[in-house]
Amino acid sequence: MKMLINVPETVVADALRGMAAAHPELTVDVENRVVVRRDAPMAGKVGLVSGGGSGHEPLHGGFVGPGMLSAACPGEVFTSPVPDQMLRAAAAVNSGAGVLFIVKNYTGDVLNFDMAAELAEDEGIEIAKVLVNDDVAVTDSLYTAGRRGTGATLFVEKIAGAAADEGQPLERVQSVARQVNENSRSFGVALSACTTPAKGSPTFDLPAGELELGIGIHGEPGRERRAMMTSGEIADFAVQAVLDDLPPRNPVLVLVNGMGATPLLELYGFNAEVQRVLTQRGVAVARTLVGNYVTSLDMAGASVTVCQVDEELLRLWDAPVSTPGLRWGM
Amino acid sequence: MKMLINVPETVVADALRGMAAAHPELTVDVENRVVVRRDAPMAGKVGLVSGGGSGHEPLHGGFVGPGMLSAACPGEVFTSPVPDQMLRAAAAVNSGAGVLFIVKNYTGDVLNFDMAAELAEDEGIEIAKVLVNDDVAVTDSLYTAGRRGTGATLFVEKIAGAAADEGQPLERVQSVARQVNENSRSFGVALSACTTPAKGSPTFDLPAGELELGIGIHGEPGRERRAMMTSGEIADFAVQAVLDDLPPRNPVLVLVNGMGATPLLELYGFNAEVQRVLTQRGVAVARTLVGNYVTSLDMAGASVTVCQVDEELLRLWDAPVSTPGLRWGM
Amino acid sequence: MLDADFFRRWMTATAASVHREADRLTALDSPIGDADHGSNLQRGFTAVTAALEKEETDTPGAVLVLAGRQLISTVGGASGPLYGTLLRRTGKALGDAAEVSEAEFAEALRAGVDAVMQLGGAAPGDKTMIDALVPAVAALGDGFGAAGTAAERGAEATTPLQARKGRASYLGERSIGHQDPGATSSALLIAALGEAGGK
Amino acid sequence: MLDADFFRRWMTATAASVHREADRLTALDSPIGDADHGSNLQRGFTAVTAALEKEETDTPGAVLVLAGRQLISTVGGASGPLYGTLLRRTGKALGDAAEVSEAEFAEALRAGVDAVMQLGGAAPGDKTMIDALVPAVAALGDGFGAAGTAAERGAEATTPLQARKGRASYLGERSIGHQDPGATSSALLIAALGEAGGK
Ligand SMILES: Nc1ncnc2c1ncn2[C@@H]1O[C@H](COP(=O)(O)OP(=O)(O)O)[C@@H](O)[C@H]1O
Ligand SMILES: Nc1ncnc2c1ncn2[C@@H]1O[C@H](COP(=O)(O)OP(=O)(O)O)[C@@H](O)[C@H]1O
Ligand SMILES: [Mg+2]
Ligand SMILES: [Mg+2]
Ligand SMILES: [Mg+2]
Ligand SMILES: [Mg+2]
Repeated sequence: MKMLINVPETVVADALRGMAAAHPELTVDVENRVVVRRDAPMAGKVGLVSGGGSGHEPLHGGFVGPGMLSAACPGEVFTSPVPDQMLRAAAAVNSGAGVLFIVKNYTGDVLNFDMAAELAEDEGIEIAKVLVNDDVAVTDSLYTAGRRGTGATLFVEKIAGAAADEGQPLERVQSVARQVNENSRSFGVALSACTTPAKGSPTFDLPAGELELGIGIHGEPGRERRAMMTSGEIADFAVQAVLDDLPPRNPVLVLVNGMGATPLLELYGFNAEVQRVLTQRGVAVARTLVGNYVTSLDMAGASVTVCQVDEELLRLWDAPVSTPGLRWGM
Repeated sequence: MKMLINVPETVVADALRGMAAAHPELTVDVENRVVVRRDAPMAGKVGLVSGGGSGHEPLHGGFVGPGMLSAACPGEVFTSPVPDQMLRAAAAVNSGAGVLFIVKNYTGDVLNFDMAAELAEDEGIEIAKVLVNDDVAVTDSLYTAGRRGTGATLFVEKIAGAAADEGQPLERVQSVARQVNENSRSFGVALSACTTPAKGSPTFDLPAGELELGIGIHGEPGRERRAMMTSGEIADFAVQAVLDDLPPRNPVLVLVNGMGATPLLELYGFNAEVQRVLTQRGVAVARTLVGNYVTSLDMAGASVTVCQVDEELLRLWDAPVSTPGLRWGM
Repeated sequence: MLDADFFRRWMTATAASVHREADRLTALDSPIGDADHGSNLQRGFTAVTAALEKEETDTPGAVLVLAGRQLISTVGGASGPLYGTLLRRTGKALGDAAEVSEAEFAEALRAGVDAVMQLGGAAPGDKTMIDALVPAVAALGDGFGAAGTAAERGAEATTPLQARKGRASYLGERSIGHQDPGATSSALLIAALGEAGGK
Repeated sequence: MLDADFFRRWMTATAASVHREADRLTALDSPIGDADHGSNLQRGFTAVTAALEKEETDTPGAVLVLAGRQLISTVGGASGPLYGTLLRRTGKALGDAAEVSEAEFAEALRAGVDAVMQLGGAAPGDKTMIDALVPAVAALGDGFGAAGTAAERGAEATTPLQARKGRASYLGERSIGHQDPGATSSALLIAALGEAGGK
């Protein structure tokens, strides 16, 4: 596989240098791998820190800015960042009002953020945590590492970010974030594997005429392989899986998310089918977001995330946001 | 090649249905294939209409909205739309102040927009036209259809859109658009071919270890094939080609554009190298935009567009814009 | 003499061969184009046959003007306006006669081809549809069979040429060695005259 | 008795075999993981050897605590905190003795492995590094060679297991039939004891 890179060893540092050049409104510490809002710490306001392996861009670095994250810690490709990064980020954004760690539920992310939380608390920074685990493809959580954090991360970061920017206290920002997570479910499919710079070849073989159902966002295979399906059939399967797990009573936010190499033309077409299934199931849609937001490098495929919202969550979703990856109202 | 579609015949209509669902702020006429700003026609203001083959999303439909296009006409994949579409769009956005057609320089687009202009003028709509032709990979324009319109289209649409929204007259909006085009140059490379729904297989073979230099945005091969290069070498080659053709004396806008399947992680890394070359050549960078904006379906690769701006163009570039694909300041 | 029915049969025969050869036309449009020529013409001639079934056309000129308008309104791309203009202008040149001679048709087609050259700016040797159409018009005096053969030869003769018009021109010397898709479809159009006319 | 030098040699030998086997570890991490285990450990042990060259460490405990801290600060992922904790806790259990017996080391390593089980929540049979580390600790009484063999066998024995921890658990039954990358690297770590110790 060909990549637009120099050498695999420097992809993350190179990307951060490029990000720094494109986004003077952010403070990008390339050496220590921390991306911080220029105006952090914001007096009296809760800091919001997330992070995870790289390769999911714009998540998380692209969601740093007014109305969303205060800081992000990019790890190596598909590898959780190290505690030193989260500690540095927490120190940079803490105004005394405390810091919320937004952690996608993967063993590595959980362990590293936990270590960072201990270190931060040793330094007198109050830390709260929210775990994102929205992926319904992972079942039997007794026998697994539990549900993965995928598309709902965007909803949690946006809505908690709005709450933090309003000056809500740590406890409240945390409970809003938890509420978003608890009301969110996702399901993803892959039409191709992705290629990590370190490996240089696809992480798994996916023959023509087959697709993977129930994939994560780290190039791992899914739960099941099937003969290729149409966009309509995939929407039926994915939306069903999501709604069966959490039949919404309230209106929902919908994220139709590309895995990286799926053209927007296809994603919008897929959205038409997703909306059809939601309508058939009587689900009211409040807002829809279509695009490549929580990606797996160059994987072809898509995921659907649905988040049930009350008026307060919808208000926070609609609040102004200004980040490289998500922007409206300012 | 697998695609997230139902059948090739309906991809454009399906995408428009999905776009309509995701963007209630736009009027999407699926049957007649026209995307229009909700608030069009705007009293006393020039209407801005563009369009072209589909497969380049977010271009053009994703650039309809306040501060940018008034309407867009999506054709079949990689096929110019038909005059009926442009005529309908012109009628929908004309407030009496006239309509500017923004046309990428391809034989099909030029012929169809010209026919539409005739029909529109028959109906009493004043039409002006700007041709976008920024691609320096096409040389010897005496022996070719002339330079293609690629990345500069985004700059033209954004800046002319700001001028139109300010209420500048047709003649002035047209001359601003021309000024942007004349001061813009692009160069693109492909690491893989793309696959059109109609063909179902890559439009050309590109063996591992090779890349195409000087590609367009329609899956056509480039001018030259070479052994794979690093991100830094590609930046040297592409930026050089652009600057040799138009050595800028003013600061520039830079677009580091992905062709569709190149991860943002790689694009940002590529941007770091592009900025390095610009700095080495003494070019001052005013603004940089990194992302998948003018795409070729699932092609892997990138293009660099540089646009020399004076204070007025920069002011118009910075003006608020609110479209699905480009948004800031509102 | 050729009546409106003959021209309807011409369009139907062209539609049939475009459908049959669509994949080949798209394949030819891949190495030196954007892989849509087959589907473009399929869409166009589907609309042409539908329109001819729906709308009354009682003169040769009316058939071709309607067909041309359909192509312009449904094909897009370069070939839509060019083929649309070819048929429209040929039709207009035929006036409103109920029947036309083969010589009158040859004259009108020449006018149509001239209009295409004017619209697209291509000359013979630029590796476009013109390279099939111009020899076809020249051979039409010897009958439809001769015109078909001339168009087919003209299309084949585009292979060694370097394109100077249309998308293929972007490739420079790399366009050499590939047969032009538009010239190929033009050969199908001319060959369909024989199928329609019996001659 | 084992002195600080021995533990430094252990780390160096581990680093060497991690570099040698990095591609294999990443390959094992592809079908049931995210294809980074080899590069993760390479990055970590590069940092460990650099730190051991730069910083003074005069007790076995100090060597392992420093190495563990390096892994935590440079690896990330699941294996960073887990291997980091293994070495740190083993080192802490060794206290500040200048030399330790093999039995004392075995005891300390058991404490380290216990800490890993507590941190990650994995038990033997969950298809993780634990499946190589637990048998290694049990066999350590019979010498480094026996421990190496036990770890190697433990790693191989993960193949038929269904993963219940880490990324591979997402695959459910599809995780069966693949050897666990972390168990494989643990076998390298234990094997390196033999290379360091001469025993
Ligand atoms: N300027 C021109 N004059 C005449 N024919 C042209 C011209 N440009 C292109 N063509 C013809 O059009 C064909 C391509 O048609 P098509 O693929 O349908 O359109 P597009 O190039 O817009 O994708 C070419 O093979 C060529 O024969
Ligand atoms: N909860 C756990 N307890 C013990 N070991 C684990 C646990 N989770 C994962 N591992 C080990 O970590 C290895 C994967 O490490 P690595 O690939 O470096 O991290 P990641 O899974 O974050 O990409 C697995 O093969 C497994 O042996
Ligand atoms: Mg990992
Ligand atoms: Mg085309
Ligand atoms: Mg074409
Ligand atoms: Mg891994």
